[in-house]
Amino acid sequence: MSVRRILVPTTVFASVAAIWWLAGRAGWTNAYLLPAPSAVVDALSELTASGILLKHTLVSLQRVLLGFALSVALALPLAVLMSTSRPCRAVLDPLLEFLRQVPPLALIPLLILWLGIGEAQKLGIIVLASFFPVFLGFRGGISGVDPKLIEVGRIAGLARREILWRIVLPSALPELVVGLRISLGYSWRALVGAELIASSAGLGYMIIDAENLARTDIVLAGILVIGAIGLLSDLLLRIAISRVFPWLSADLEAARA
Amino acid sequence: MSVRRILVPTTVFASVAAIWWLAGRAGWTNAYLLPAPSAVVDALSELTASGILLKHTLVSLQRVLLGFALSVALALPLAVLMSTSRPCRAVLDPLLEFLRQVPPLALIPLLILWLGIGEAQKLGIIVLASFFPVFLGFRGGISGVDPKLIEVGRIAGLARREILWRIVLPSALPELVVGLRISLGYSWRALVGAELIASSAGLGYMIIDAENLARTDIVLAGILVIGAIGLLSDLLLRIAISRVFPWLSADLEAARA
Amino acid sequence: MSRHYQVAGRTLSAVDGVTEHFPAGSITTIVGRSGCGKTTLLRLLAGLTEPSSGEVRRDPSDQVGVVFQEARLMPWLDVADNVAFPLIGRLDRGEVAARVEEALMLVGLAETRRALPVQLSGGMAQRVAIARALAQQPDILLLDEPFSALDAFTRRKLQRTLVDIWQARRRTVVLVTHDVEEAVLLGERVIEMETGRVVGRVAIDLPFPREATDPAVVDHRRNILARLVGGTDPLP
Amino acid sequence: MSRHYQVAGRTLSAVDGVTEHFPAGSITTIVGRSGCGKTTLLRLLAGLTEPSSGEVRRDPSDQVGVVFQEARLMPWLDVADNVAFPLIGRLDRGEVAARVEEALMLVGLAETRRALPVQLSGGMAQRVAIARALAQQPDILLLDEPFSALDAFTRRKLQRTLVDIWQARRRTVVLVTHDVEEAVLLGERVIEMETGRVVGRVAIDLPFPREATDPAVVDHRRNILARLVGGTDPLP
Amino acid sequence: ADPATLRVTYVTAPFNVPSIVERHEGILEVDFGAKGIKIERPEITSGAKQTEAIAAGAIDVASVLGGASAILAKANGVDIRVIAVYARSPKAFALMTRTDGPAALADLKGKKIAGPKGTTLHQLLVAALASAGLTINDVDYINMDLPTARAALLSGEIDVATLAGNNAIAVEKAGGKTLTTGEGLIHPTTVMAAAGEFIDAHPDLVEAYLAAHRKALDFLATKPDEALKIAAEEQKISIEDAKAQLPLYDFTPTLTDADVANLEADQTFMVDNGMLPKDRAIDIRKNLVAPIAFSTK
Ligand SMILES: Nc1ncnc2c1ncn2[C@@H]1O[C@H](COP(=O)(O)OP(=O)(O)OP(=O)(O)O)[C@@H](O)[C@H]1O
Ligand SMILES: Nc1ncnc2c1ncn2[C@@H]1O[C@H](COP(=O)(O)OP(=O)(O)OP(=O)(O)O)[C@@H](O)[C@H]1O
Ligand SMILES: [Mg+2]
Ligand SMILES: [Mg+2]
Repeated sequence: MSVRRILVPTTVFASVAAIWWLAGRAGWTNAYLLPAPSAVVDALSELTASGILLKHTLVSLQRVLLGFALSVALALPLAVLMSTSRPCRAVLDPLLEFLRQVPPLALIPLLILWLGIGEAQKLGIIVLASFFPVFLGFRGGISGVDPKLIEVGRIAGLARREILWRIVLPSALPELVVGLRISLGYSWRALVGAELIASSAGLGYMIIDAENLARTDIVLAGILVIGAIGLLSDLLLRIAISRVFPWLSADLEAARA
Repeated sequence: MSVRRILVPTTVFASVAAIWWLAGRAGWTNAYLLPAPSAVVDALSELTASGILLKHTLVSLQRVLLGFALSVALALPLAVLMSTSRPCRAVLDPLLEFLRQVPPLALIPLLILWLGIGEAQKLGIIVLASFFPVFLGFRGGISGVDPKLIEVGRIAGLARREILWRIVLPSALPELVVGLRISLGYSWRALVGAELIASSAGLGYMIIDAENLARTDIVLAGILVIGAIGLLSDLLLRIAISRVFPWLSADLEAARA
Repeated sequence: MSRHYQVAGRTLSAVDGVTEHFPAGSITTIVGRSGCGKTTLLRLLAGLTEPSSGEVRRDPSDQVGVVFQEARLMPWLDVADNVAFPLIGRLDRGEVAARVEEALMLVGLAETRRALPVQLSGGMAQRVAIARALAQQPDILLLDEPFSALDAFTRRKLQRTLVDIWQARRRTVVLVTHDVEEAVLLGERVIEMETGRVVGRVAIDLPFPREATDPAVVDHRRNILARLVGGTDPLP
Repeated sequence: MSRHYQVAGRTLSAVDGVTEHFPAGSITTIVGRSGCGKTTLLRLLAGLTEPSSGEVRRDPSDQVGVVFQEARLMPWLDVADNVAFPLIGRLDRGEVAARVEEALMLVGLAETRRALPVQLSGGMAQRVAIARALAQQPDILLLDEPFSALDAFTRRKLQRTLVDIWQARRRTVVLVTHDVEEAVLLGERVIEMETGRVVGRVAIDLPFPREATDPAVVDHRRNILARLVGGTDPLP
Repeated sequence: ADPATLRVTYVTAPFNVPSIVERHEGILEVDFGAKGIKIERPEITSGAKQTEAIAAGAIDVASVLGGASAILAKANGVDIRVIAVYARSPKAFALMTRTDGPAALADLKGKKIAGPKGTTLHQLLVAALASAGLTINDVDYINMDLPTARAALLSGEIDVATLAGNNAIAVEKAGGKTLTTGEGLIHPTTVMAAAGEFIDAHPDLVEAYLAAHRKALDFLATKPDEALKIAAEEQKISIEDAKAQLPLYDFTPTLTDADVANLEADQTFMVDNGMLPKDRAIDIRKNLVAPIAFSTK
């Protein structure tokens, strides 16, 4: 199983690379817009050798993890608050619902006003992109909790907080995990937008810069790196979750199995 | 209830506008980056009067709805396919997981290569932004279906397709709805990115253009319009869902109540 | 036929080397202590669980109906739609409605046809599940403690209903129960189980419908009970 | 005290003008047909449902324990953790473990402590729910058909266990059952319900433990059953 | 009191050799370090975003800003003023096409042309079309940023792109050709600008900044080969390409009356094309330019 888990995706990616190479050879694609795999590999190894790739990756990794952590740290209590308190919901719901629809790229001027052009602005973009899936996923999970189990908690004399921790959270976990995974994905996806302004490092910056310098091979290398790290971080997230909440792993397996 | 439903959000938004106005008067904010509400209202009424706003709105509305519909039309069968067929999962999962992490803005050169610079490219960006929440939400919903109910279907002699339609879909619906709502939101959010290139109409284009022309009042007007239409479309989606699946409305209410 | 489970790292034989023939058209009841494998045996018969070893042979064209130990209603369907659930798509509307009406009548829930599962009492939900299986009119009817949540009156009425239906249609019926009296009242044959094995088969050669007060019934009941309870008999 | 529900557009009185006193330290049983309002009454007593009119008065410091009609186990906790669930955070680890062990022993599931709820049979799950309530050692214990999924042997054993515990600790116990014999065996008083109303109260003045064969028990049982079943008696 | 840090945007495109040299040599660090002031150089290439950052007080000096961006920002209420010219470079802007594309400006009728609207390149296109007796309505003009326009041109999605800097070189290398440059058609001017508040509060720092810029220009004049090497490395292009680009730029910082006239022409263009409401138009000399711009050497 474990071997297949690695073998199958590897085969899949290898096949894609082969098709990509063939398409280039056969002249179906434009070599400028989609350079051959070999050119991308060259760019990658050059970037790796010079240490530039590592630098950009570390900067972006830190931004993504921080932004994602911020999103989660905001979303979880807010979801709980809004699921339990009617006045909070009445006030916050319209505002969040509004914000949820607005393109983060359109908000950049306001973000500059409020957060400046430093790290805070970049985190702001990532948070805007990744907040809602985990927030809405968790709220959905909370509203889907079996009220019969909550009654068990009430009878056991559990305080609200305990009911939350010991019944609602475990019950809502499968949906929360879906939300977390979508959010983490969107954190990575927000990188280019986040590093559009006033960056001098980061994979998003590297891609934008390469695009400005007409280096599509570097653009593609950046895409590959982000995709791969994203895959890896998703995997780590899933492993972490199945460590902390072992009874879920069956569920997660079912989702993949 | 119905009155409160309109009254409370209205009050909330009115308060925000009041704070915004006061902050401007008190000089806490920069009048260029955050023009006074009156300036935005002026811009809005001017855009409305000239018919420009309506034109942009209609173009964007069409793009968003088409892109969202495409996402849903792709995501639902794919989620079913991948939940039921192991080989499909083995092949598609790595590819989709990879794609899920990649910033759509970085893919623009490739999208131009594959989809050109016309409408298809814009829809492509919207689909990239909105595909995954509904896809992953539905898969999560499918994997959370009570196997006891599936057994009832098997005993009733239902075919796979029927089990899907009559047990899995209704059971997974609450999570699917969360996914749909997140997706619709991301469709709106993708507008600026989608209309970044080769557009001459659309609310995203209007915002970009206004920003380039230093017309922050129009940028804010655009944000307000997108937010408002997004809110409205979310409301319509919820109404449509509770019409088609009446037993869910209780759930939806619980989520908001 | 056997079925093993892995529980907390150990192997557990829920059903262990059972060989049993259920003749077509017969009505058999199964009794045994909690956890002895009755439900697992029924699931094997229904084809819901694969045997770890051995096999279940039956006419593949036979339709199977099951009343599960829990009600298992679709929460999004009302009572009537839950009963109609297995019929939709295989019978035309009129016939579905007629069968649903008849089944709800039999279980005494005609009044409640528009209630949702959350609005039902425990016994009502169980009766909806029974109605669903009856409306299906299956060739093989498997019932897992179908009357456990019912009061004496309702239970007795439904026992009679079941016997009536069986006598009229002569389908194969297997019923699991923890009520030995019920096993004797309903079974042509009572199978006794203990920790995964069949430990006794009692043919009950009495005409239907049977009365609980019939001395022969009382006799059978006492004997089976004595065996079930074992040496340390805490029961009458 | 009353409790009304809206079902499919009509108002239904699940409990309708019930005034009842449950003395501290007493054990009361409630019988009645399926859907007559037993569970609703118990939920009102437990404070899980607000009365539509009237009120429930009890010492607010009294701890309440409930065995629900369904097992209601946390699917992510194993048997022992489910039993420990109400105790965690209010007793220290050692005491929790001791109480869990004792309660699992009482319901005969000491061997199964590491199994997950999905791995339990119906009767086993019900016994875990009973163990959970017993381990809590509440001042008021409410049980809703707690033995319905159990075979005669296990049921009889647990009935005795319940009486023993009650005699030793003298807490207030209210038990809903559809088994009239059980009601007579366990209740100082049997309350008869019909469509939301209390229609009879029978004091059972017999010493504990009682035997089902005791003629006085048999007599009470016959009388209550006759009233329950009404004019058209289909029962012995 | 002096601020703790001076925040200057760093912009390398299209071919800003003085900025590249200045950072490489750390001239600002040396000059301002003496005053105890640190330097921050956020990279913000978009003109609109630079003026937003000025409005937000997030930067002090926009080191390279299109004249049009400065005018638009000022006209719409940003407190911004020009402190010097950065470069004049009509030849750096070009209309480009593929080898199989239209051969002359007159052939542009009905063609698909892409480039960033509202910029110098837009102006170039209008002027070029006018020289061939055409108007913008005779072509299919599509809004696009430079890298995208370049990509679209090379993938055959469009017939002509308006390009500058590296993007123009890249197209040339990929077999593209130049239809016309801006020479004789437009007078693109990039400027240095600062927040008005900053200019008023710290005139000495503005002077010091311009002095540092002068040092970079001197470096370029005295050691052109070294400067080109630095620039080529930073821009990831060959020395030959860099050498070819240098003559396209006039980096003299002093603002002349001709420059003011060119900026005024820019404003007129924007008003005429509906990019700036007429009632918001400003007096360039009075409102936009800080006096120091005329006197800087
Ligand atoms: N899915 C499962 N996984 C692991 N063990 C199981 C599973 N299902 C049943 N078992 C075990 O198999 C044994 C028999 O269970 P079964 O449900 O057949 O009992 P039963 O006779 O129906 O009991 P009851 O009268 O309590 O319903 C039990 O020990 C139970 O724990
Ligand atoms: N949440 C609810 N919403 C609407 N109606 C309800 C609800 N709960 C119970 N009822 C109705 O109230 C009546 C009494 O239900 P209750 O559960 O108290 O019956 P019961 O005596 O416990 O029956 P059983 O022996 O079958 O468990 C039933 O008609 C039932 O349909
Ligand atoms: Mg069972
Ligand atoms: Mg009940």
